[in-house]
Amino acid sequence: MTPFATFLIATLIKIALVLFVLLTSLAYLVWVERKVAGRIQNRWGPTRTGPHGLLQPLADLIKFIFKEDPTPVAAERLIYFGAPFMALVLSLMAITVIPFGGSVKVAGVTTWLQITDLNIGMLFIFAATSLGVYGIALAGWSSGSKYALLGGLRSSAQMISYELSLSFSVVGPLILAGSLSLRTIVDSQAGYWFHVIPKWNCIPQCVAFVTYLIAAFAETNRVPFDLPEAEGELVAGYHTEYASMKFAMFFTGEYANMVTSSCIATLLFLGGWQRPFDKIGSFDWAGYIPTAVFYALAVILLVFSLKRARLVERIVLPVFATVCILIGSLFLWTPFHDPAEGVFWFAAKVLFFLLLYIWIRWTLPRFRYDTLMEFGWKYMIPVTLANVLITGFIVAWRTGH
Amino acid sequence: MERTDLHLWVLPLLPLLGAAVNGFFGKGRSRGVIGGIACTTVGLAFVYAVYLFFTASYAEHAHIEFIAPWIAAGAFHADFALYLDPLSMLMTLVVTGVGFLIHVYATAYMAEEDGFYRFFSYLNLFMFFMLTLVLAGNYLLLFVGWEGVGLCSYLLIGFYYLKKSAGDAGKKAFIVNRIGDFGFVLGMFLIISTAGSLDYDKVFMAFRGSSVENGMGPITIICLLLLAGACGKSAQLPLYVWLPDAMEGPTPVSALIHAATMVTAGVYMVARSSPLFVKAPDAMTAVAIVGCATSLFAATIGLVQTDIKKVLAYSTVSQLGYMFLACGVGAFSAGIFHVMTHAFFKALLFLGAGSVITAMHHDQEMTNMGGLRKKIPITFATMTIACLAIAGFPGLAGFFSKDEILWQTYSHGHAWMWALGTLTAAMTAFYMFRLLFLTFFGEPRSDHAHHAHESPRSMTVPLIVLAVMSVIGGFVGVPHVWGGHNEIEKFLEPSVGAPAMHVAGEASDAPAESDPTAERLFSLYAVLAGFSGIGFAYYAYVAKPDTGRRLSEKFHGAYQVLLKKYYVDELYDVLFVHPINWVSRAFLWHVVDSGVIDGTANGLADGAQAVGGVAKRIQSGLIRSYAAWIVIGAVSVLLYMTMVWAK
Amino acid sequence: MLPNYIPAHVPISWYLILSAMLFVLGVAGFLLKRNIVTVFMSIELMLNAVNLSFIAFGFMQHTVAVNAQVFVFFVMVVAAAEAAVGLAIIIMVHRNRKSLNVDDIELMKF
Amino acid sequence: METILFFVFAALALGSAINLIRESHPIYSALSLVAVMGALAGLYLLLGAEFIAVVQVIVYAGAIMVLFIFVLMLLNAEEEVKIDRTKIAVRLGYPLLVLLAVEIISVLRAKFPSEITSHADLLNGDNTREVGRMLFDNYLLPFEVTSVLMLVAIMGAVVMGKRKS
Repeated sequence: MTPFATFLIATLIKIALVLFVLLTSLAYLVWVERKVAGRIQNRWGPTRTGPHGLLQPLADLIKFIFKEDPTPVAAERLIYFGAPFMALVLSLMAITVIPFGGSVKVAGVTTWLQITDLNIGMLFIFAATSLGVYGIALAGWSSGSKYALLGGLRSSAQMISYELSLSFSVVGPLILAGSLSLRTIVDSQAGYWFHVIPKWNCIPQCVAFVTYLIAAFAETNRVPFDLPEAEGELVAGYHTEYASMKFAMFFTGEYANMVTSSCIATLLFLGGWQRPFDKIGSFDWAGYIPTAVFYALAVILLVFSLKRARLVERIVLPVFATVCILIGSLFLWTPFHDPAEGVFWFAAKVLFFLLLYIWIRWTLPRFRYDTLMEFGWKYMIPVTLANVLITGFIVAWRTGH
Repeated sequence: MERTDLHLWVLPLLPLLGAAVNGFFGKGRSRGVIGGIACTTVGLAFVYAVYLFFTASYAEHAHIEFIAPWIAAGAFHADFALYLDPLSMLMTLVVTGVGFLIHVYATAYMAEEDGFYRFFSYLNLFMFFMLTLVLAGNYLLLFVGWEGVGLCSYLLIGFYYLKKSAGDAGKKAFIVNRIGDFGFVLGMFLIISTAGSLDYDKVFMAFRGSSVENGMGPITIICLLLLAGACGKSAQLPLYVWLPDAMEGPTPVSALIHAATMVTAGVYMVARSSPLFVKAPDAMTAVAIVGCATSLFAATIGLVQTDIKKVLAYSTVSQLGYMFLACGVGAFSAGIFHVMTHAFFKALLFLGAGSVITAMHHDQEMTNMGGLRKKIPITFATMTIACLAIAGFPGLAGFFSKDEILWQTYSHGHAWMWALGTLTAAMTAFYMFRLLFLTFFGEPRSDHAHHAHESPRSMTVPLIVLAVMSVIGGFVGVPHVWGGHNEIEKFLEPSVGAPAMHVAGEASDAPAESDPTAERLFSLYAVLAGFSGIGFAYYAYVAKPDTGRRLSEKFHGAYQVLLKKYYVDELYDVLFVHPINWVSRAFLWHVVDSGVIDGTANGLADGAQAVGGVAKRIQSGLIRSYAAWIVIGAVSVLLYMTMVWAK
Repeated sequence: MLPNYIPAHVPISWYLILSAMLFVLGVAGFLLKRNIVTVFMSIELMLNAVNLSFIAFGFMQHTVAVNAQVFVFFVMVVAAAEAAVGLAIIIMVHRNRKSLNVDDIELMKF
Repeated sequence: METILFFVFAALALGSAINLIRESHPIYSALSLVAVMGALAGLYLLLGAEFIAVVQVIVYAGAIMVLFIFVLMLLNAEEEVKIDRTKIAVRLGYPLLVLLAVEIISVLRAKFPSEITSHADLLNGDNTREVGRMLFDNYLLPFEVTSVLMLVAIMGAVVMGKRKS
């Protein structure tokens, strides 16, 4: 096979894999959110469909597909239909350059756990996110309703404004790494201080880290920055007029954006797939953490299953438990362990961010629009700029230019 | 030669500074401040001039101070260069010294006038230009000063611009001077074309070699043209007419500009150009004739004038005639000597007259005066001295200079000119003392005269100083025959040469000046002439006061002619002014100006308007049509490029 | 994404001609469109066409390749500034004249 | 392969450019302009200028065009009215354009025979670094000047935007 063919095939496989994993995880992210929300608000969240409502995403999907899909009379049809696709595609595009782990060797073909490694990956992500505005703005404009229009305007304004501080806060880590390739950036964060603290950017770049998180929240229109769909004033913002699958696309797009931004946060500030703990002497204890985690998960599931009265749960949960045990044991098998560990840590960190998102969403109130803009322009941008300057000076001073 | 350690530029700069300060910031300042500034600048200039006189070395060869390049047109170069030699040194001293005194005088004289600051800024400006004129290193810069002083005299004559006569007088002075300047400019052109430069040293170098030419050679023409310029500036025949009218200006102006300094610029210029003149005997003769004629002519007019300043004006003209006579006969040093002495006593006379006029509440008619000698003793005393000086009373300044001139005239073989000169001397003495007697003796003929008061000290002090100078000023030029050494002649010799060497050839048969008895004799004649004039004046105006009237009735025609100044002004009116007016109005204005020039201008304007009217449609305000035009341009350019590249 | 190791064999002139076409289309937009914003956009289109030719030239002789890119970068920056100001102006115009039609905005004339 | 991509992008660019003119609604024109820019970004990638390609997307598509669309939405621009006050542009427009195109292309054909092809050594392009270096030492002054220009532009935009008519 020509190298190009192998490249093609490998890429296609990776794309399929990533897409599948991403979409399912998105679906279950919704479930997780609702569960967490329930717990935070002292209720159960979805419980009916499937054990602990585990089948809820499926049900939602079916509902979305079969709901009626009215089109407003005043709508600019072409754009009205195009906007959701645009939103979804653009939000998924960013995933392509995100590395989930180190390299893996399958059937004699070594490839990165990443759809493609651009030497300007970071810029590519910016490109994708900056285009993300179109989906929302056009949706708001094309649905021919004043609520939608205002929502669209607001969100596009908000995204443009916060894109700046987002990019600025990213520049710091980029300067430290001296590269735009995400893989290089991650590699630059390897190692530990005094064998304890990992050399992640979130420590020297703590300011950038915080500002990045805030900006990311704004970019993904999450609370406390979810002005575009401020129910109180704008009904549902730019997707007021959207229903069923088109709405689902926006929905998925948003969650995809969440995931993307969490991934970037992980890569830039939490050292990507680097493990947080150094080995003690020669003993690589941290290598067993995945196994431990999965085993613990299995135990929890089994305990739950014993308490449950319904037959389904009695069957289902042990099955999950066994799957967990299997995975955990797989981690003990080196050829799997080495690549998979990175993925594990990466996933863990991303999950951490996602939970943070959810947690904040159900904790904080919403900004007022003008205060939002003011905050973005008058505080975020100056702070991030200052951070860039200081970082630049320090690096220049260290490298002796 | 380029030694800038003398800093000559300071001299003209100081008055310019004063002029600028007074002119720009003087308005509304107190008169003390303004006068202070004006006098200080000029005084400092004088002090520096004196310092230079004693310290600087310029005697053997002139010191040329290059300041900045000015014009560099091909081969022709003219720089801002200053030129210090005995001649310019002397002139500088006279100008600054007398100028300073007159400034001081003016602070009091003008005290009541409006436009005080204007007056003094003009006056300082005049000093600046005069010093530029005197110190200039080449004819062009000299011409700048020349025109500058002309301008200032115009401004100052017309200082009372609300008086029509003053304005007219100013214009007259300006225009008449233009005629002379025309000649001067032509002369400069000729100098350029012959000598290739205007710098004194180069020009003189160029002409030193050339032999004395008889008849109309280039040098002669140059000299005649320069003479024309000098005539204009120094009020010689036939261009003297402006000077009497110039008396419309304030008296200090008359004293400074129209007696002491500016009008002598012509003499200075001729003396400066002596290396040229000596090569052109015909031109010299012309100068001598002009001078002699003017002096006699003006003196005769002066006999009958009743306006005190007019009398002085005509006497100035005739004295200037003397100077020209001196230059004409080759006694340049004598001429300059007379310039100096004349500056003293004539300035003194004018200032005295001014003092009289103030005492008379600005009444200038001598017929209204009389008996003032008690009222204003200082003025009387000083003016007496001045009159004696100008009349050539032995031992006073005028005696030596005038005597020198007359002797030189004779000794260079111009006997009849000497005769006329002596006659003039007699007349001078007569009308000066006529003035003196009419003004100060007899009975007051008006109540102004009754209530006359002596002028303030700042006016009388300059009078006294000048009086002293008029007394002792002559001793720098005491000829050998009176036991002197004629220092001034030696002093000026580097600049203008010794009189003996002049007038090559024709002076040979003339009695050489190594004839003391003759010289004494001739000075005796001069003195006698002077005394006779004085005596007749005394007889006519003190002893038998109605003599004048009787004479004027007896020789009524001649009297009228003299009183009307030979009708020269009327003649000029008929000959030049009216024809020119007519031509200007009928042809130049109605045909050329309103027809041709305005026609062209309006035609162009209309044409532009018409074109614009059509072309403005392009500016439709529509961006897209602009874009279309742009595209058309691009298309055509590209078309051209393709054409070019096709080949 | 284009993999990095594919050799190039597209004649430069194609790029240039493409950019020429785009430029002409931009001019056409300028000439024919009536909405002022669209006219503005056609200017941007022209700029882009020129950028393309810049990059192509730079590509033709790789000594200047980077300079060409820097130049294009500058063009973009200026275009951004231009857009900011231009759009602000357009908003003002719309406020005052309630129209976006270039032909309605014709006060600046004789 | 590259040729194919070139044709794809070129076709996209030309098509969208034509659409820009054809569309009577500004927003559609704006979108087609975005498409042109995307296609151009692809072409830049083919020309080994990946930095410029991405910047093209970020700055042009992501910022400038968003601004355009934003304004269009703000002024809710509608179909353009079919009135023409300018004669010359309408009458001479098409012939002029044809002429222009023909001329430019002929000049290009004359000056750039199609033998000249791009050379590969640039295509493994990691010239972002070079661009940056170039930008910050050779072109430092222009860079600073443009930054000032930006500042001025921002001020101008703010001032004009704030003024209440």
